[in-house]
This record gives sequence, C-alpha cells and structure tokens, in this order.
Amino acid sequence: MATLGPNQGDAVRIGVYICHCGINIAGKVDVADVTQFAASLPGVVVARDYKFMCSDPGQELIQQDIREHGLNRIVVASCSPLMHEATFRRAAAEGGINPFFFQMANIREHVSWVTADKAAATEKSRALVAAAVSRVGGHEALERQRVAVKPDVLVVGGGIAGIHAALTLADSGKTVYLVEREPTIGGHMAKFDKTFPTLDCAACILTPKMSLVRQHPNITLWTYAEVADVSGYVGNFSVTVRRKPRYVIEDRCVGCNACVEACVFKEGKFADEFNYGLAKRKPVYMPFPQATPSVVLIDPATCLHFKTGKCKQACKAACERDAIDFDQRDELVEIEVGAIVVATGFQPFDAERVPEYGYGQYPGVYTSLEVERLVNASGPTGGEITLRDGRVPKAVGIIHCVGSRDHATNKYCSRVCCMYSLKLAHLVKERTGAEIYNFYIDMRTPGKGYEEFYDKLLEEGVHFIRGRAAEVTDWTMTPDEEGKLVIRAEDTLIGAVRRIPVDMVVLSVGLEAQADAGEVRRLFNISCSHEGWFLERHPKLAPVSTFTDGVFLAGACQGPKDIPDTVAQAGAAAAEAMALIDKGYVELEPNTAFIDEERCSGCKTCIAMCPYSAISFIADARVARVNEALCKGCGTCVAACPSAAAQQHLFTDDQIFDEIAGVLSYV
Amino acid sequence: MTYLYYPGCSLKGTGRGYEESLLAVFDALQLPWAEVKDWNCCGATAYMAVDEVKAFTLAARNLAIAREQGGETAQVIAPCSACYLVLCKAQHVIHDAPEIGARITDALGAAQLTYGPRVQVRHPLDVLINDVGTERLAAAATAPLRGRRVACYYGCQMVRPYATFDDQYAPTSMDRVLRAMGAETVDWPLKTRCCGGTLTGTIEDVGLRLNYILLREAKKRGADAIATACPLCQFNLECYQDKISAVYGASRLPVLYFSQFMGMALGLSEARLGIQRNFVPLAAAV
Amino acid sequence: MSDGQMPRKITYEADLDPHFAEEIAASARGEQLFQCIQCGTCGGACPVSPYMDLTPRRIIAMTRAGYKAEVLKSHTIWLCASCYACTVACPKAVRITDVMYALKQRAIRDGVYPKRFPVPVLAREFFQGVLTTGRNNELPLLIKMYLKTNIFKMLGQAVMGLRLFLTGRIGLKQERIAARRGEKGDLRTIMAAVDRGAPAKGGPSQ
Amino acid sequence: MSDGTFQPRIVAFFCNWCTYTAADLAGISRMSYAANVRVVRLMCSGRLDPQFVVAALRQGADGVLIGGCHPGDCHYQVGNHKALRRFTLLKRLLGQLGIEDERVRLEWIAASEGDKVQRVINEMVAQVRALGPLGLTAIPRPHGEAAAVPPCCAE
Repeated sequence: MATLGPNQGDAVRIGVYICHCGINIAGKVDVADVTQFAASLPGVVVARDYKFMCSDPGQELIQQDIREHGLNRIVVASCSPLMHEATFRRAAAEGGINPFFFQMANIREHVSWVTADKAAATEKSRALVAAAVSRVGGHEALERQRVAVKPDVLVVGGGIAGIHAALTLADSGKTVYLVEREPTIGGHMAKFDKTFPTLDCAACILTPKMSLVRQHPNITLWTYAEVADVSGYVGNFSVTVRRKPRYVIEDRCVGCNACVEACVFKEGKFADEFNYGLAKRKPVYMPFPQATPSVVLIDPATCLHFKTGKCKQACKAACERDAIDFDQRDELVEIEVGAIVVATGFQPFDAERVPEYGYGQYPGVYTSLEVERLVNASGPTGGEITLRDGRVPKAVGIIHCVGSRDHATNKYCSRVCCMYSLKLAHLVKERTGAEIYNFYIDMRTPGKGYEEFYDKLLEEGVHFIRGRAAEVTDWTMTPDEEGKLVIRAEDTLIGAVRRIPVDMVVLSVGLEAQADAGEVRRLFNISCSHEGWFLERHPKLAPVSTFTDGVFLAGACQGPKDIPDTVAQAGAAAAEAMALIDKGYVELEPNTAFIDEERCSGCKTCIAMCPYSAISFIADARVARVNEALCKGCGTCVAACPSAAAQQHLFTDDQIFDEIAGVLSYV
Repeated sequence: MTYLYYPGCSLKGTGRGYEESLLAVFDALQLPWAEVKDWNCCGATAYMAVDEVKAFTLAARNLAIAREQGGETAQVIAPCSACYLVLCKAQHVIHDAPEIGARITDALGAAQLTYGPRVQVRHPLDVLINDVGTERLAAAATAPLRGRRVACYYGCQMVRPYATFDDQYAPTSMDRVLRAMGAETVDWPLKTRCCGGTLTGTIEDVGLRLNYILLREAKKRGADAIATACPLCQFNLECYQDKISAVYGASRLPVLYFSQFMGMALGLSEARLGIQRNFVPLAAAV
Repeated sequence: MSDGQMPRKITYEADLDPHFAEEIAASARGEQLFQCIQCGTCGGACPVSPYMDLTPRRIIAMTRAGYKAEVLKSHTIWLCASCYACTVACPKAVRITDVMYALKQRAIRDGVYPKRFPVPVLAREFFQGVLTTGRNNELPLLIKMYLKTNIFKMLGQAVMGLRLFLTGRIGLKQERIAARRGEKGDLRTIMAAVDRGAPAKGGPSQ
Repeated sequence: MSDGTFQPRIVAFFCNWCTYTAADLAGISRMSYAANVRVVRLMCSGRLDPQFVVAALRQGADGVLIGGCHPGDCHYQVGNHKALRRFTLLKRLLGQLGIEDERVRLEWIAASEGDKVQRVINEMVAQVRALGPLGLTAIPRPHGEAAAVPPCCAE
C-alpha cells in the first residue's frame, strides 16, 4: 500500500461505500468482503455496503457519516463515473465537503458485468477500491468555473427532424440557424406520398411546417449550405457555414420559373434528383413545386454556360428581377451558438448491392422510394403507377429487408420497411387493382395503429409470403412466366419453394447512415456506432444527448426510425437545447491544466502541445501560463512537461501515481 | 515462374479434352507449367460427406507437394471446379480452425511433408484474366471466333464461395476471355446455377432436369454453344443430352471447354484440343 | 411414431435428441446453426429444393430442435449437390452446405440413410477407392455403385459408357499415386496419422 | 482464479471519451473478459506520461495497456497523436531494457467498440500469461522523486 498523498490541513478521514446495485454487483462481487477490505485501508474511517447507493437513503448515508464521523473524503464503488459521478459529488457537497473530495470505483461496468468468476470479480473490486482510496487522499478542493451560454441554436439538417426541432426552438423565442445541404428543406418526407398508418398525405402535413420555417422571424434558413467548421465547447460554439453557389440570388428570386421556361434546353434532359431519375429536369430548375425556399438553382455540371461558356443565357434574360448570377462563389458565414442539434438523417440503401434482386438490370425492378414517387400525384407519372415501358402492372412483388438483417450488407433491422411496404402495397393495390405479394421474414408492426394497419391489408387480399426472396430473374419455367419477372422464394409457412411471376418488383430498401457520417461526426466531435449511426450518450437515459455537451441528436441520424419517433425525438432535442440555453450558464469540469511557476523552466514544450492555444509564454517571468478559460482539460501539456511544472486538476501526477500504486497494492 | 498444374482425376478421364486444350493454350500463350508431382485426388464433394478432416488432408497433401516443388508461394492451377473449391476450402479450414489445421499438418509431417500455407490456388480463368490480360489474349487470337454465340456457363463451385477473382452472382471472366477471342457471348441468368454435380449418376431424373433447364435457357437466349470450365459440368451437360432429349424433347447443343474455344481462336488443331472426344459435334445445335 | 391407426403428429420432448444440434454444429465447425432466422433464402436459392422432402430451412429447424431420426433419413441431405448457393445467400452467414456435410457424415456413421439410395454408397466407395489408390477411378467406382444399389440401372448407362470408352474419356487402367507404403508422401501413413490425431469422441467409423 | 495458473496484473490507461466509454459499453453488453486488467481513467491518452507506464511496471504490473480514440477522432483533436509519439519512444526504451513487446500495448478503441475491449484484453492477458511474470523488483516510489525517464520520452 502506498502512503497517502500530501494533503493540506486536516488528516484524511475517508468513507468508503460499496454499492450492491441490487444483484447487479452483489450477484458477482462479495460486497461484504470488499467492505471489510476497505475498512482495513489506511485513512478509512467508515466502510459500508448498501443496496443502492444512488438512492436517496444511499446518499443520505454518506451525508450522515460526514456529519457523525467527520469524513473529509468519500469513495463510492458502484457503477461507471460517467453514470453517477455527478450524483455522488452533489451528495458530498450537500453533506458539507468539497464535491471534488470524492472518487468513484467502477465495479459494475468494469467488474461485475464483465467477469465470469466470482472470486476474480471480488479481487478486481478490491484493487479498484484500493486505488480510489489511495488516490482520494490527495484530492484538492476545487471550484467549478461558470461560463455564460450563447443564446442561439444551430440545427443541422432540414428534414422533418430538423424542421420540427427548429420550429420548437424558434417558438420558444430562440434564434435558430437551420442549415440544409440540399437546395430545399423537406428531406425524405417531402418525397413520400402517404404516411403510415393513417394514410394522411405527407405533403399536406409537411409543407405547412416548411412554410412556417421560411416565415418564422426567429429562423435563419440556409439551404444549399454545409457546416464547414465547428470549434468551442458547450454554450460557446463558433460555427462556420459554407453556402454553396446556386447561381441565383436568393433574395431576388420569387420562384416564378420564368428562367426555367426560357432555358435553351426545351425539355428536361437530366436525371431529376428529387424523382430518383424517373423524371428529367433542365440545368436551371426548381427541385419540386413546394420547394422551400421557393428559389431555383443552376446545376453547373449540366448548364451550357458552365460547360462551354457559349450559352446565350436565356435564363438570365428572362428574369425580370435580375436574380441570375453566374459569378456566385462559395460564401463562408460565421455564427456563435450555445447549442447544436444534429439532424442529418439517413440515406436509402443502394439496391444494386444485392445483385440477386436485379436492380439496375431488369427495368421492372424499383426501389421503394422510386415507387413513392410513382404513387405521388405530383410525381413523374402524376400518380399513375406505370412501368418504365408504360404498362400498368398486374402483379407486384414487394421484397422486404433489402439491405437489412443481412450479414453481407447491414445486420440491423431498419424498423420502417415493414410498415412502408404495407403502405405501398395498399396504395398500389388501390390504384391498379394488381395482385400484391409481400415477401417478408418477420412482420414487424409495433406502433400505435400499426398492427391494425396490417390487419387492414390482410383484409384487402394482399398476399403475404413468409420467406425472404432468394432471387428475381427472367428465366421462365411455365408459359405464364413468359415476359415476367419471377421471384423465387420458400413459402416457409407452407414449406415449399414457390416461383411467383410479377410485372413489377419493389425492393423495400433499408436505412443507412449518411455516406459522410464519419466526417460529420468529426466536425461535431461526436461518436458513431459501427454502422455509422451517431451515438447517443446513453441508450436509455440520454437518448438525444451526445458525449459532447451541447450537441444533441434528432431523427434518423441516430438510427433508423419512423416519422412519429423522429418528431418526438426532435422535440426532445429541442427541449434539451432550450434547457441548456435557458439556464444561461454552464459549469465547467475543473480539470484544467495549471503551471507551477516555481518549477517551470520556461522551455515552452507545453505551448506547442496545446491544440487550443491556451498556454502562453510570459516573457517577463520566463514561465508558461495556462488560460483556464481556453483549456479543455486533456492534459497533453502535463504529460509533456519535462520538469513536472505543468499539472492538471483532478489528474495531477501525484493523484495518478497514487492510483497506480493503489491498483497494484493488492495481490 | 512456372505454374504448377494440378489435373485432378477427371482431367485424366472424362475431362481429357479439358486437359489437352488447356495445356495447349498455355503452351501457345507461352505460360510455363509443370504437373504437380505424384498428386492425389483432391477429396471432392463425396469425400467430405464421409470424413471432412480426411478430405482436407487429401487436399493439403497436394499443397504440401506443391510447396516442395514450387516454393512457399507456388502457384497451383486447378482447372476442375471441384478441385479448385476443395483446395481453397482446405486452406480456409486449416487457417480458421487451428485444431484441425494442427492435426492435418502433423499427419503430413508423418510422411515427411510440410504444409504450405502460402501456396496460392488459382483457377486458369484467373490466370488468363489477371496475369495475361484480355489485350494480350486478343492479340494472340489468330483465328478469332467470329459469328459464334456462346453461353458461358460457370457452374457453382468455381465462383462459390471462395473465388475472389470474379463475382459470385454475375461472373464475367469467361465471357471476357471468349470475347477477346472474337466470340459473342450471350447474357443469361443461369451462369452459376448448379448442374447437379453427381446427381446425374445417383438420382438421375433430378440431374437430367437441372441440365435440361440449363440447355433450354441457353438456347432460348440465342446461344449456339455452351462453354464450361468444369469437367463435371461438361460431362453432365453434354453426355446426357440423348437422355435429356428422350425425356424433354430435342435438346442438342454443343458443350465445349472454354479452353477448346480458345485453342480454336489461337489456331490450334481440333485434335490437339481434344474436340473429337466430344459427343455433340460443334455444328450440331438443334 | 404412431399410436395405433392414425399416425401421431405431436412430438414429445422424449422423442427428440437434445444433443443432436450441438453435435452437428460442432461437426460443421461452428455454431452458426443457431443464428438461423428461418427466412428460407436457402430453399429459394437452392436449385434442387423442388425435389427435397424437407427444405434446407426445415432441416436446420429440425436439427436445432433435435429431430435426429427424421433429419438423418431425409432425402434432402443426399440431394444437396454442394453448389453453395444457399451458403453465399444466407443473410445470417450460416454455412448450410457444411451443415449438410455434417449431416451426411452422421447418417453414414449411424448407417441410417435411405436404403439402396445411391449417394451414400457412391460417397463410401469413392472414399475407399481414393484411400487405396490416391486417385479416383471413375469406371470401377460407377460399376461398384450400380452393383450395390441397382444393377439394372447400369444397363441404361451402357451406351454412354461405351461412347466414353471410344472417345478415350474412360479407361480401364487403374490410376494410383507413386508413393508406396512408408515412403515420403505415402497416403496410408498420412491417414493413419490423421486417425491418431482425432479427438477421442467423434470421427467416422469405417 | 485460484487454479494455479499465472494471473498477470495489467494496468490500463483509458481515455475518458472513447476507450473508457467502450469498456462501459462492454459492461452494459455483458461481454465477459479476463479480470486481470485494472483501468485508470485519464481524460485523454495524451495525458499519459511515460512515467506512469514505468511506475506501473516497477510496482508489479506485468503489462500495461493504453487505450485512446482512433486517429482523427480525438476528443481534444490530436492528443492521441501525441500519445502515439510518446508511446513509440517509450517502446524503444523498454525494448532496450529487455521488456518484451507484448507487455506494453497501445490500442485505438472507439466508444462503440465494446467488443474490441473484450478482444484486446483477452488477447493481451493470454500473451502476457504466456510470457510469465515481469519480475521487476517492486520499489516503492518515493514521493516527489524527479523523473526516472530520460527527457526524450517527454515528447
């Protein structure tokens, strides 16, 4: 056992509390043994075990012991400090001692939940408790620094999640910057025809919200823009937004489409992104009729002016308000915000990655999103469901789980495909009277009114084949298969392999993280799961927070979810951001670095280490000094200091050496 | 570098035409080769049904000999799909299941052989596409196969599940090789659908039907011949055509090894390519 | 499995073999058997499934549940042509072809395959032939198989056999490897060593 | 743990944001792994002073594991790069002292990689167990003693 660290003032009197966490810890760790062991450690005055230390009586126990036994240091061995460190620091403070005279030992996540053997778990718990006891003696009293919070909020992504979060925040009086990468807000929802399970029209419920965003005095909307850089920390973020040139002056354009009419291309010639290439557009175009803002843009990749420099610029001539500007460049805008809501959404799975289903090979194979556009009255066919050759399908196969629940693509369930497949089955049957065959693995309809929707489809005579389709092919076995696409699958409820000829195949593609999720997450300093979904701070208790304070998540960027869940989560993220801003300040963890000027040799090694330029050299004194307001508390400078002059509060060399000694003191 | 040619049993028997034509093509393209010395049967599918470890041991004996003959990174050419698969599979199992791997390497050691984990097992199409390249092939085609419409049939075990040189669902290597030789190849969806393997010999009605479907579809897509890369596929598709015709109606279509087509394009004689051994003459599409 | 006149369809737990699934999973080098979600992709992808009495999916389910007798006497495992279509298509990475091999090995070991069914006979004869000579000799193999299963069927193959002989595609000469007993690379030495290295339990009886 | 096999003691230094969180995730996911590793939490792998490693080895650790965010993912921008540079120098020094390579290991483990925590710890425990005890004499560290590591390791 190492000697206790040096302390200022009174002798160290430590209280150690071993939590059972019900059976979560006590089921694996002999808590009585660990408690007894703790009692034997130097400086320990009281050692107890208790069923739930985080409960009110548990915290009360600590406070009572502080009063009765004059404790001045507290160690709690329970769950992860990331879970309850704040709880117990508060308990210590309420008990009358400095909250940083506290140390936690993680014997749940790091011991009881990961160790098979009881004796080994108990021994490891002893070591971690010994380390905490060894370290806490050297803790110093610290004060938290308060920093004012900037009152504005940035919302990234203008799909339904970003729209709802922005409106909620703006309605509460916050100034909101809404940044959207595409030329219009609306996201995927704007492309849908109807929404399950109520079958209300997506446009009818979405477009009013889109207009509200445009009109709201508290919202600054930047479409065709991306966040280029983020710096700062909770309450004080500096953000750079890059507005891409749309070659149209946004304030002047009234969306009259005169330029589109006038374009030298008489007909649309290029794949229309909004309709997944099922329609054509011109180089100057309005993304879709209800685009918000109602402003056209010019695509330089297809515009004759940009490609050849030899266009008569009919669009420019046609604009009465002189809004066309071929010389537009990227524009960088700097803003300061207190909180950020990330709502960057998902991307649909690329169906060509499952070659068995023939997407891109057979014209009769469509993705579900393409069919959304075909069903849509404002879509490329005016809502007529016709195949690429003009025929109306008589039989349609809908293949579920394309790019979901598959080790070769995505292992997870995309959550929405069963329901949207049912919706499309209903819509296609309603419009065409076709026979519809759903090929599913498991029908997943957990949601309000969802199972009832499934019941309705069963009544409508839609066929359900429980079996994952093995292939879509065009080779035939029987005369009725001629000219058709054949779906081969085992009907598992019957136990027979079936070949079902259809005219149209709909691939219910799953949801994937955006291709650039990795870059976006670095920008905001947040984490990703293996699949690229942004990681929430806690899967149950902090579902919209991230590991970076002040950055919140909304919608499908966190994982596949449907519209009701997305909107609920967007509201939650807005509320979290509001809570932060309305509080008006943040208390920073006092783990900043500092320089012992007596020891500093003025070598400036630390200065180069700091990524935040928080350390400067004081020429007169020939020492380095840390600006604590800028320091984020990584401790990189401390590790680099050759004379041990640089130190970090809460992580001083001595505290860490004590912890190492403690962890190894027990064999 | 010399390619080590692993014939396997079929290329010395029913698949003699494959051996003759492939080696003639290798010679014509000046690809040096030597036969694996005292090779043994790969183990094939039937062996795995009896004792898997012994099947992999059989395969590993060949790889050990190849290592001795051609060094640690010797390149073994396995033209027969079953041999190719079994040799690849043995390598995977020995690598992935260390306890089985140890048993096998110990057993080889008992007969003074050392397993070669880095020996590369390659299909001749892999060599032709990646080592030679279609440009060189096209340049060598002195008698290009103008006007010939070939359905390339890859079968199952060449592309599944271990091959990395081609796509598992829509392979193209044989098509690319034959197109370089001047032939036209037809696009058809049954390129990798199984011919039934030994089922023609054991459960004949099932085997015949599988091959009937393949022949019918190839013809329907306008092919005037099928090219294969496996002695068993060739045997099933060709030698059973009389029986298939008896059950399902006339189904005659010439079935050649891709190497026989190549040899023709390279100007080699039919006799050198073993074409006279085929049951269905090249001009016999019905 | 029958109570008097009507066949009993209910299965009692006592009818099942609780260890069967684990034995098969172990023999197929992995426990992916338990990952199966019964989606049926295997049967849909299988070119031979139209002729199977039980689809591959049912084989997996029944193996998992311990229906040893029913699984081992199923035609399915002998119809499997090892084309690996199911294995590459399986969304849960179950190596179905290897499961079929494990079941074939078990059926041969337990001697419960369908009577006079030629596949297991072919497999065994092939095995013995290769063990003796190191090479597969197609003609003797086929003759033996027909002798042991259906001798009349051999007459149906006579025409083809003759043509193969005339085109030089089948020979009478016995192919064999050169390494003799005790020499370097001798197959019998190797196989005996494999047997010695085998775990105490399992491994086929010959 | 009392079956007589050598139980190595390994001290781990995990950064708060990635690897420590990943170890928590391994716990939440109930991924069982060897109990031989005891974690000391740092805010950043950049805080890792090579003296910590030396201190651990001197006081009886048989191995040291350092965990940080993947390159490019550091919560503090580049702390993990600094850690890597120091680690490289430290390894050279330890090598000269005859301390085997497997005993001191640096791993990038992201917050989502609970499974990697499990795999790395199990792997390292097996490797160090195979090497046997390090057997450096445990000399109690006198407080305030000056750096026992050459200045080259400071950065």
